[in-house]
Amino acid sequence: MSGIGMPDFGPDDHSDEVESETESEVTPIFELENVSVEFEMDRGVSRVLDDVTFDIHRNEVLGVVGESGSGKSMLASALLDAVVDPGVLSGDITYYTSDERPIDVLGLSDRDLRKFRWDAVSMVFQGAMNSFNPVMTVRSHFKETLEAHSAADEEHFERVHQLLEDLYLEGDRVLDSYPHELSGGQKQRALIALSLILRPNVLVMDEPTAALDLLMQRSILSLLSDLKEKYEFTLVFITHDLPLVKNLCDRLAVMYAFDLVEAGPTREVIGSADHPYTRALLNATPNLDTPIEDMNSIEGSAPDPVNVPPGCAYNPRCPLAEQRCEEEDPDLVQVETDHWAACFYWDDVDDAIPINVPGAGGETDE
Amino acid sequence: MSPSERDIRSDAASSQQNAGDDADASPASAFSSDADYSMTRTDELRELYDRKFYAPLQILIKDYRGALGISILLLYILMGTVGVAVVPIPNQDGPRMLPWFRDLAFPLGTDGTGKSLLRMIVHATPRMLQMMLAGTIFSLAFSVGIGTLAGFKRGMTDRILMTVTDTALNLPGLPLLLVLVAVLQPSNPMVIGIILSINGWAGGARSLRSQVLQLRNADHVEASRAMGASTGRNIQKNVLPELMPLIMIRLMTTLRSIIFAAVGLYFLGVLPTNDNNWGVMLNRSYQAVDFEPLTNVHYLMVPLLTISLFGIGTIFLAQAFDRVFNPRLRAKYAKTLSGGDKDDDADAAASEAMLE
Amino acid sequence: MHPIIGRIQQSLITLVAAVSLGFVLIHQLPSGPLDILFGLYDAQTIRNMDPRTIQELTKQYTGFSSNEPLYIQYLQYWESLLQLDFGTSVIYQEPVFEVLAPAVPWTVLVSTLAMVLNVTIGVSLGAYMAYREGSRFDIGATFVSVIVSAVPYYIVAILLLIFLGFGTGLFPNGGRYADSITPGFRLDFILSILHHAALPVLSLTVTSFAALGLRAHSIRVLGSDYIRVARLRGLAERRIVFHYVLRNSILPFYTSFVVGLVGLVSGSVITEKIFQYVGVGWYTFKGANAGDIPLVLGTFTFFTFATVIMLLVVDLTYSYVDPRAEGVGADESF
Amino acid sequence: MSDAMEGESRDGSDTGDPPLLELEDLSVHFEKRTGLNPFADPEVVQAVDDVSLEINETDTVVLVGESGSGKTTLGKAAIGLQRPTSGNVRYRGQDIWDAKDGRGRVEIAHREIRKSLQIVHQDPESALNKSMTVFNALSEALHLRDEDLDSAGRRQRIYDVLAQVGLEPAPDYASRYPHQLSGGEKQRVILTRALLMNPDLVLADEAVSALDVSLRIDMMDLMLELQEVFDTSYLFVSHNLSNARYLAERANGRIGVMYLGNLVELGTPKQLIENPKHPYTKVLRWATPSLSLEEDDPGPPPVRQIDIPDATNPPSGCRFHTRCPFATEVCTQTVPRLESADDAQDAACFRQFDDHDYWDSDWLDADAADAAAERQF
Repeated sequence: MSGIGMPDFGPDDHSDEVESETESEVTPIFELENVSVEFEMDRGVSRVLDDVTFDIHRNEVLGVVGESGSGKSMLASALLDAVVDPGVLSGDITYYTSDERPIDVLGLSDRDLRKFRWDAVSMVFQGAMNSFNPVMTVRSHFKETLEAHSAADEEHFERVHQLLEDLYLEGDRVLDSYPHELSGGQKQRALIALSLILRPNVLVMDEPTAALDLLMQRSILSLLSDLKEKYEFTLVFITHDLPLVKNLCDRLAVMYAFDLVEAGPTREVIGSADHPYTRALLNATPNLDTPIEDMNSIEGSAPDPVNVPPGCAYNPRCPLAEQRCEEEDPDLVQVETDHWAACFYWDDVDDAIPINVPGAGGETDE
Repeated sequence: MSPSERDIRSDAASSQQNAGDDADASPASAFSSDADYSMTRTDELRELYDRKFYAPLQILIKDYRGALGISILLLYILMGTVGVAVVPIPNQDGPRMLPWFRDLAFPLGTDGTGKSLLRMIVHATPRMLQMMLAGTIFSLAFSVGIGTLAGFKRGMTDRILMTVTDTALNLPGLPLLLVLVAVLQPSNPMVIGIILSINGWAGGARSLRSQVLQLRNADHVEASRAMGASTGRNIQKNVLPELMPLIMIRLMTTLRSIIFAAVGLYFLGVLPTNDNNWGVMLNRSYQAVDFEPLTNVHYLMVPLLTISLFGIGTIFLAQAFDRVFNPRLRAKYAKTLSGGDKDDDADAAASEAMLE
Repeated sequence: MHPIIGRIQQSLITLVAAVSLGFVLIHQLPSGPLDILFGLYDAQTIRNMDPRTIQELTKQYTGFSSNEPLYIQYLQYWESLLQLDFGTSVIYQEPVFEVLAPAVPWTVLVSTLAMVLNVTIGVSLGAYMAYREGSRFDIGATFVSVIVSAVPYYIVAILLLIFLGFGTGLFPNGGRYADSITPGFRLDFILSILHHAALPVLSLTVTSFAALGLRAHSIRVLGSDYIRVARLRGLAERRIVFHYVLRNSILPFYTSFVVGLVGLVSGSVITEKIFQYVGVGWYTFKGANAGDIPLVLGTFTFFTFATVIMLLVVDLTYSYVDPRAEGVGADESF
Repeated sequence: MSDAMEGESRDGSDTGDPPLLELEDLSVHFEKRTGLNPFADPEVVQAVDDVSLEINETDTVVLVGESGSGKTTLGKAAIGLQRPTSGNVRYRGQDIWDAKDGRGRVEIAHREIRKSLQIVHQDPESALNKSMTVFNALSEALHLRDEDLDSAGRRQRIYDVLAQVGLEPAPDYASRYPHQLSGGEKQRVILTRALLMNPDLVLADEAVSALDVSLRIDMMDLMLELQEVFDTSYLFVSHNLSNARYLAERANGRIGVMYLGNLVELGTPKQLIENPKHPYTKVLRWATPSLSLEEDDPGPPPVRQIDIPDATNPPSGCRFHTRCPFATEVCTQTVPRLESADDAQDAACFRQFDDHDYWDSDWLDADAADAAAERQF
């Protein structure tokens, strides 16, 4: 599947003379090419990640949005080459170090991979409840991680306390307690600290706040944007809750049926989404602003990984579906400077499915 | 107006004190469905047979352990019932210490007094079966009864029952049996069976109780309590079916422990015995084996293999039962169950789990 | 700590239950406590004994005089027990305590060695099988474990005795130590003890073969999130196996391990008979065989006491192993 | 789709006969036995603390609050699954626990009450018995309602209701095991089972939060449609204000906000969303993310403390005073009553009375109060 080709910094309508400045600003930190994950089932091969081609920009906050069963968690594991057995990860993932040196992640030896993980890219799982070893104190988790990366020096231990403080946690009390003695919110924040102690360049978070309360979720998110400023890392935030990440994310990538269907700046993806599924999702998400008459759910259900409908996976549920949609699987097409959508009829989406979100409108050139 | 529609609304109306004026506000058309599916009585019976008997048997046979386990147990049961009638009573008419597979008349050879080993083995089985039967029923009744009651009732009853269970659990098995047998001198196999499992039920009670504790606050148990189901019905409908795998495996362990304990006591010569049985044969045979050259080994091997084979049979069956009670497999093998568009089986569900 | 108090309470209840059972059983004898005398004197002499000597004799053998009201007898029974007077053995004509006391250390030696062996082999084998799950080693080891747990321990003892004892002469055919060596705290004596204890210990280890249980728990632990996160954090495999897999699979295994231990202690009766190993188990066999009620009751009380002590020790260490511990009494599923 | 019934919200029982369900000063406390020593008196968790609430016929009340606020415990106490420590629960005037224990003159038999109060759980996985087909699960409901239907009639009734909730073709779904259904399908079966009991009140304990986003509205619409057909009231429990607002507004019902066992505000969705009175409702409002592009960054959490206090020894007076930016000395002493200073919604906060001595007692944290005030909070 030809994606958007080379990660070109193609002519964007920003003025060109500030080339270097925009240059460094938009360099990718991760480049994914035809990344797929397949599971061998006796009823056939199930592709839980279907040929994803996408770039993640340095120091951006990227929101990966998708419903359960859309393959978004698999994308997160792929970034760390940590797909659960017996999954087979294929395609190539290139990571660019701070001095622009490309690293082929899938080609790393086990030793290098162990060094790469948590040092360059670290991850926070959804189930904070059991990400800690129940019979060890929180302190020994930090100590053993630092030792594993031969960074068990005073400076790092000092940073642990600093991190915990930034996350509104009293250092020593939390460090000396066992995981079962902490509340859900405290455990999740301690886990975030644990994932940041080696100053990774990329932090991947898979639904980190799903199990928490509203107030705790919102507070952790506002903490995250402060942390990102202070510790300068790229944040990949994976969730099913679109409104939650609206203010946090610079860009949004929408996943459906194990592939990327739309990606672009947050305001564009919400304000003028160009893919029918994104629009349907926006109209189906309960929130306080849209009048209730305009809210309606999406007919049908997401496809099963073993039998994904031919052509565009969304065609059975799409009001715009045509003959072509049932035969060809559309690639990501550039609809704006940094805005892609995988749909043949993206430009007449506007009048077919209006977005009932206040402030959203048909304006396409933002 | 299709029958079903009137039926629903009249039904809804009857529960309303003030019959709402909703005669004309009939629910939207999506509600009326005139499909009527009548199923004859035989269909229902066939479905019941299919799901309760045919599918589990299918699963059992398909798994090599299940097939092996069942055939071993059947062998022993047949030996104890049909075998006894067919095989004549052992008498000392054969040559002494004839090795096995030498003479067709004495396929397993003979013992020191010329008795055919095969006949002795066969004729010892009925007493063993009776012991197993009595002991297992007693032990399971206590395990399930006390385990479920303690798990469900909580509070004082739970504490008392658990103290009794822990006491039975902590008493050393064999010495307790020896004391009981030495004093009571039992001879009827049923009584011996019960004595042998006097504290065997405790392990089962404890594991069943913890399973019931988990089930007790499962949502579907609470939902059926909300629907007015009595505790008894709740246990019978929601708790017991989920306990079946544990009960079956506990049944197999009990069978094994009773036979091993019985043979042990016979081996020690503590149980009164006039006729032959496996324990006595074991006791006499292991002293008769000598080495240069290796002779009389058959005399030891026959009882030894008989006992071990039984043990292996129970373990294979226990492992197979684990699969029988897995609803996924039940659906796959039952003929009358439609797979529906989610023609699902263990793998697809596994892949679903992987998506999360 | 609450669980420990609960545990001690449970141990006392078990002891009282065992002793009371003994007391009740004596009265279940065909002609009550007198029955023991029939084993010693012929009916004739008993008939013309005056009642007082009969009381004396029964008191000597059972620890209580049978003409008192029941509850007095019960108190006397306890009183004599607490003074370590378990009555007199019929076949050895000595106080049961004297008969058993020298035999206790031997049984304790064998049981403890078997327990230690069981833990080390069972745990490490189980963990390794889980770690190499699905490999040829795992499948082979699981099959062997299944066979071993399907065969009663005394059959394993017999096979060991025949093939390693009579057959190859590698190990002695029985007894506690070589007759040629005079007991004393010397190396050769200790070696001889260990040499003689080897086979009984090995066969007892089989009684509660823990590998299968631990393997199942380890597999479940290996699948959990914190293992995956530990690997992502780049922890060395060795650390993960010991601090994560073993530490967490020991816990549920602990409770099923306890049941195995109780089996192990009571298994010594048959094992000591097979290996002519004169310990408490041996006397139990002798007493049961000859219908020597006081002796058998004495051994039963010893075994109960030993089991209870062992469970207390296990429970104390358990709460140390698991910080969330509520003690073994917690309703962990087996 | 029949639209929401007109008429002002029916919280006042105007027709004289007692409301469908009435909770009066209801409290539910749990004893937590700590492991230290058996003789020390156990810690008491005050899950629910003297809550009063009335629910009428075909009414809809949505309880919102963080986990640990006692909303689920209150729900279960309301439908008689949880025995209250004090206060009482009356079904059409009859105290349900008196009926169960047979105390006093029992007008409505406990069997009758039990059947008319049903529950729909959150997690579809554990709310259905795995080794029971859908048909058996539903016929269990009919059996317990002692329907005198023969097996053909029962089968017909089940197929009709399955079709009604959109599970077609009914015989196919009826013969399936739970593992052969999707999350949404399982939730519909669970709803069907509750409705087959023809209940007067259904407690929906977070019934939609386990579903995919795109299915939630579908499920809530279905519940409201069936409310018409089965004339049942809903007591909905949710930690998500958006779901609560959608349901309450569609069904013209009320929203109740729970905090640490107390009911702190009760009113229509419009009142609570547009001008909430209690500071905690405002915090919940802040915490609910909005899709609108006009609303910019919400800023840091407007509370003095993120973590919820321990429920075993809750703060004195108004329990929110440890986190409330506007808390003053008075808030720590007296417990505010759930009442209204005007004809708008009831709230348990002194700020609604401008003559209350709250205004002249000093702030617990002055700059927190200024920061919050400046953000027109």
